[in-house]
Amino acid sequence: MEGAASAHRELEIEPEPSHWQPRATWAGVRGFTGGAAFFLVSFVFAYFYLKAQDPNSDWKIGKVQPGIGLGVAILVSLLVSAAALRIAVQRPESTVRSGGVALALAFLAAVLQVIQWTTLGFGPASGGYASVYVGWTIAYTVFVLGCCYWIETQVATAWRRGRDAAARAQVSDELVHEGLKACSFFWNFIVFNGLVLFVLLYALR
Amino acid sequence: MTALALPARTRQPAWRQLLGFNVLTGIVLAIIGWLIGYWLGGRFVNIPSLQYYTVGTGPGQNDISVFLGYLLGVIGFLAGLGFFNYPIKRMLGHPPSLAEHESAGEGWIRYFTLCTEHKVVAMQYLVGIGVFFFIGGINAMLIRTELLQPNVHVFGANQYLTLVGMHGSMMMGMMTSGVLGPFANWVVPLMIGSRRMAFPRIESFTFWLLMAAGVVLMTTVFFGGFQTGWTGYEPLGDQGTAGFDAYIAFFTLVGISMCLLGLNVVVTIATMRAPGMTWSRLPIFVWACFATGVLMMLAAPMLAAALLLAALDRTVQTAFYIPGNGGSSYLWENLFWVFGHPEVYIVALPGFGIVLELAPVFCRKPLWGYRLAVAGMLGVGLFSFFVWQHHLFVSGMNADLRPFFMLSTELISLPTGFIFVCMMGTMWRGRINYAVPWLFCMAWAFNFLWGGISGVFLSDAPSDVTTHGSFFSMAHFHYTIMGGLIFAVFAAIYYWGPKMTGFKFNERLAKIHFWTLFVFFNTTFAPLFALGFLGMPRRVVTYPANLQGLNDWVSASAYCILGSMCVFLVNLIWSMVIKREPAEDNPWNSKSPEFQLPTPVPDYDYEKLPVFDDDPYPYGVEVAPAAATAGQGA
Amino acid sequence: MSHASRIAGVVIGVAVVCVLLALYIGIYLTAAPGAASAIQTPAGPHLYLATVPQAEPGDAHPTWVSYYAVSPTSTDWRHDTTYVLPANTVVTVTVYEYDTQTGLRNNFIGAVQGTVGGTIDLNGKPVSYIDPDTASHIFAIPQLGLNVPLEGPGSNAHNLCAQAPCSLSNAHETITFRFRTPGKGLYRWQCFVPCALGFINGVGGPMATVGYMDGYIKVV
Amino acid sequence: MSSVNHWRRCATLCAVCAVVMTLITVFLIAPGMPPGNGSAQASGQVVDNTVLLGISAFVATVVVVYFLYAAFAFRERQPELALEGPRVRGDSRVQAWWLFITTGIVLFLAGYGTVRLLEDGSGGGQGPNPIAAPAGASHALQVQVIAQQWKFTYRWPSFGGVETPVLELPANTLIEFHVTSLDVIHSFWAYQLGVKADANPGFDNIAYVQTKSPLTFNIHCAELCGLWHGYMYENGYVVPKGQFTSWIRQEEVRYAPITKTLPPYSTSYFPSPQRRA
Repeated sequence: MEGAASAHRELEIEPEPSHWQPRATWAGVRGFTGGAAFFLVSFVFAYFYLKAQDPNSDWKIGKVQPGIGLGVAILVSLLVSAAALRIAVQRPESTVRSGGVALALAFLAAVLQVIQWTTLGFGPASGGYASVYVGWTIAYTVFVLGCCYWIETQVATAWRRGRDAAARAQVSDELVHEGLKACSFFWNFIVFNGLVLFVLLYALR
Repeated sequence: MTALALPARTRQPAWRQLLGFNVLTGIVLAIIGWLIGYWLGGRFVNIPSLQYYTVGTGPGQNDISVFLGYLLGVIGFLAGLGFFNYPIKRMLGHPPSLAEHESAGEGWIRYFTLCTEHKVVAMQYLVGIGVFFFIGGINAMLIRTELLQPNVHVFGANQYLTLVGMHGSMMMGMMTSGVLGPFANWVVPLMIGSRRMAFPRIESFTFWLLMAAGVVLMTTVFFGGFQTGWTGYEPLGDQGTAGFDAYIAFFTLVGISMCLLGLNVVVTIATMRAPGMTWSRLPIFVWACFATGVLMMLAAPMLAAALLLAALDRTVQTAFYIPGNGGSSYLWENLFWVFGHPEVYIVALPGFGIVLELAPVFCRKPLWGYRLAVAGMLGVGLFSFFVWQHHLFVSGMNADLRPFFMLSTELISLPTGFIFVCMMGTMWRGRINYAVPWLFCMAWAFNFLWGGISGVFLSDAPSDVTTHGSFFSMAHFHYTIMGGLIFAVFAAIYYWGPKMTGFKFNERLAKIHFWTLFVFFNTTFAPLFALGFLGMPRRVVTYPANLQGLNDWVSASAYCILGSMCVFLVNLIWSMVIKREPAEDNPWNSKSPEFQLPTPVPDYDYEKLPVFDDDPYPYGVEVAPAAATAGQGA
Repeated sequence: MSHASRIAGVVIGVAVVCVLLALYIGIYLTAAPGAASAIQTPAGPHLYLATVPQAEPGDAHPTWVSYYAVSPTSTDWRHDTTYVLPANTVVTVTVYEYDTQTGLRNNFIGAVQGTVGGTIDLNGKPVSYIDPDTASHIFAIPQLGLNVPLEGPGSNAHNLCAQAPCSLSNAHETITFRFRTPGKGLYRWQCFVPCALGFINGVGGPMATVGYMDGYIKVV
Repeated sequence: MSSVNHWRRCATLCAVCAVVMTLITVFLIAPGMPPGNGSAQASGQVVDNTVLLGISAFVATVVVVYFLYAAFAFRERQPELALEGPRVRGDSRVQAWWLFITTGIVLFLAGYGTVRLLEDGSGGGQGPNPIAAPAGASHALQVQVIAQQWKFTYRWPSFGGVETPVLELPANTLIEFHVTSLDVIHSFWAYQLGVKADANPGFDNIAYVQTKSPLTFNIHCAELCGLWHGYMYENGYVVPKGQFTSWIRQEEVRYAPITKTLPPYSTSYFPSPQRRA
């Protein structure tokens, strides 16, 4: 009887607190960064482990030197891209422009990496260093491309909100901005990894 | 931005519901994707600028093809389920939203779709993982069949090793989510008053990815299987046939799924607690899920990375695991066990949580030593990252660190001991109700005790010399995982199952299931300790003739476990399909919030967000010490 | 749903599971290469084998190196790797070696062990070891201590056989050896030469698959 | 029945049972513990196992008896009434004692294990630079164990680098095994000698064992190494010193031609070709 009665009763479902989702976004990106850190640190570990063990002296077989020019170009575009996204976070009204720059440079970094692979002059089989180089850059580029997508969604969201009041009304500014901050946080982390990668694979070698 | 309030769609005829984004479309697209990927892989080999990367692709086996097939197959599957609709919308600038297929008006079809309702995903998990648990179990039976005779082979040596690998991978890969998938997704939001998980779409994603992974693993039989067992040691894996690609793809997908599942649980618990639900009021099961989630989130990516290296070795000719070409077999052992040991506790911790969660309900007392239990769970989680090299005591790697790893491994028994003392304290002067869930908890304590005690022999480097890699270690981890996790899962199934499904289990059959499982579990695995001590290595297809008696006993006993599981299946089908009795709202007189809701729990869970103002276990009566024992009678 | 249709659903479900299980066991798990017996000759049982760089075109793995059971004149090629031999008997084995030289991973395996007299007949000449670099395959039964290195024709030899079946007109070497079988039981044999083309270090693939470079000796 | 009564009864029961069980295990079960008396290291492991077994039996019995006692003493005869027990949320004294005792046991185990391990290496593989070498290790007889799919061969640097297909060891001698592999990871397990050392390709893994009187021992591969892992077993022999010397001389002569083709003795081997053919 009670069940029948409640079925006819108009349900008034109390909405969840509006701060939950932004907080979840904040915590989620930090947790995911932790996971990604453990993923990427595996390559750092492989780098030092193989370099240190190397029982057969084949850390490098033959001339194994990736082009430093492209390496620097990749690093610079990553750093500038991260900075551009930081600017978008600081000044949300510039998200479309700064975010666009960040997106373009992030994508450029991925393209340059692809060019680097095809012009390496050595293959993955040329010893431990070559393996780490190829493996790490592949994993890294996957992350860069993933971030490209993420930045793109932030830019697109900002762009649509800028020209469509209805879209703006759907979700709070707070949530959108939290999403952008999360994106920037993760992208900064990935770029930091790019810096580590550059130091180990290009600068130290 | 609420998770709720999608208007119920008008019902469509059944056949019409089959069209659209659901698992059927997913399967079709998966097959198409596989074929495209396989074909593409064949083309890559002939591209001149990629010659450095494809030079070693030998005749008759193109691993690039196989991997691309799996990749595009899984992408196709997810696309068919509709997982890319929302990301594409986001690319077009549409705002974030959370809900999909949530309304009960969509009927049964939502169980076969991307559904963001947490209770639906939990049921998907329960059934999906159950199916793979069954497959893994069948493989175990076949292993025991092969071991009936020392040197007469029912199956070939290839197939035997594939069976061993499939059983191990299926159990370790799929069952890792065996508690967090079904029970955390179902219970945690209700316990903390949040109505949903933090990322409902990711919640669904983890489930479907796991299912895709299970199928991928099974396809290994079409590529010659894999001979490495679930640990996939290199460079044995590197030299495997394409069947090993299935193993890599499987565990990578599992790793992604695990990481995201853990992340989701952790974020939900951390940020979406209803008013008044402070950290010190969290039910102990939620704490267990939190600790497990952290481990999953951080450890699983290591596995994904290790597998990526293996995949690169097999496709683009890197040499991470190939000694003599710059690689090292120890690299895999390190990366794998840095994941692998937390993984063991990922499997054990939720069991701790279930047992301690049920203890107050069935002992009718507050949880004894709540803070100690929390410390135990977090301690186990923390320590588990510092013990991995006890798997490698005789490997010759970092031998000077053996005393440290011996110490850290033995220290991890301290927080595990906290769990025991909390359970023991809760039982003391309780009023213990031996309902089926509690029977399973008691059995958990018994089994896990032996698991822990036998672990001492493995953590002690001198005695590990004999026990390492033998049936002793195999018996040890079956005591902790099967005797621990699986018993706890069954406790959870009998405890929360009626609430989740809306029907009662037949209690008589449930008791038969319990007693047969408990007895036959112990008669199966206790002799394995002896076999290990007598010198039988793991994963062997043949063994000395003098060990046949014990092996036959174990096999016979293992078949009895199958029989016991069949009792469970019969009970399930009987109670669900044949003679369905609706479950009560609160069959156990539990004071946990989820049992205060009607059965079945409505889609919106709580009409008003609950407010918590007491600790989670308000059991027991405040009485003077002298009167406390009154009523214990005679 | 009616009661009857529910029960029907359960029955169908159970039936499907049973069928799938039967297929799994029947098609995959119990699949094994066929068995070949030694030929009875006045001098005792005689087993004729051949090795080829690639199995037949219709094989499951046509690019894999493999052993075959053949007739005394290298005809009648059967892809069998379980060899049935009588117990406690001196058995003669002749191997037609069509595959080219690969070289050993562990040169010590180039020593002949466990044969009658400690030697083998390589093209009619008795030898007790071969140059490890000329090894094409090994026929070894480690449980019996039997180890027979099989020298292969050089890669520049005339008229090399690329794929099974091969005939005696192809370049080949003939190795004959005799060993004493033990009591009844199942034993395994294998190859030790890293001959698996396309697999890391030359091991794996055919080297690790029963039916190619591995098999059983069934002593009856 | 008072609560004091429960405590005392349970504690007495636990203590009595634990002592009895410990005595039973130490004196009845432990003497049969593996791996037997085949070598100094094996005997040492038996001692270790006895100590561990004794402690385990004590702890396990206490816990099991406690559980059984609580399970029977506090069972509810009328669960449908859902009567509740006392609202006790913990007892810091009990918790502190538990922590104190378990920590003590754990630290003792770790310390004991470390001392035992460092004494003579306990027969375990300890990498290329062993720290737990028994006394006189510099004069030990070196034996290289070469694992390959799926057979162990043995190389003797002090006998002209000859390689043998079977393992014979002199009695009452300190042996230094150098375990390595040519392909994948294996594990050299000489059961009765109490020796286990993983064979990693390209790496040297040293394990010591002091043989005793002559015996036949089982050698197994203890790490999954592929297809014939299960068949990778054989017998090894500890023989009187004189018999060993004549055997190894005989092998030297017999395999002289093939020994010439072997690469020079090394702690690890990297034959070419390494890459996929």
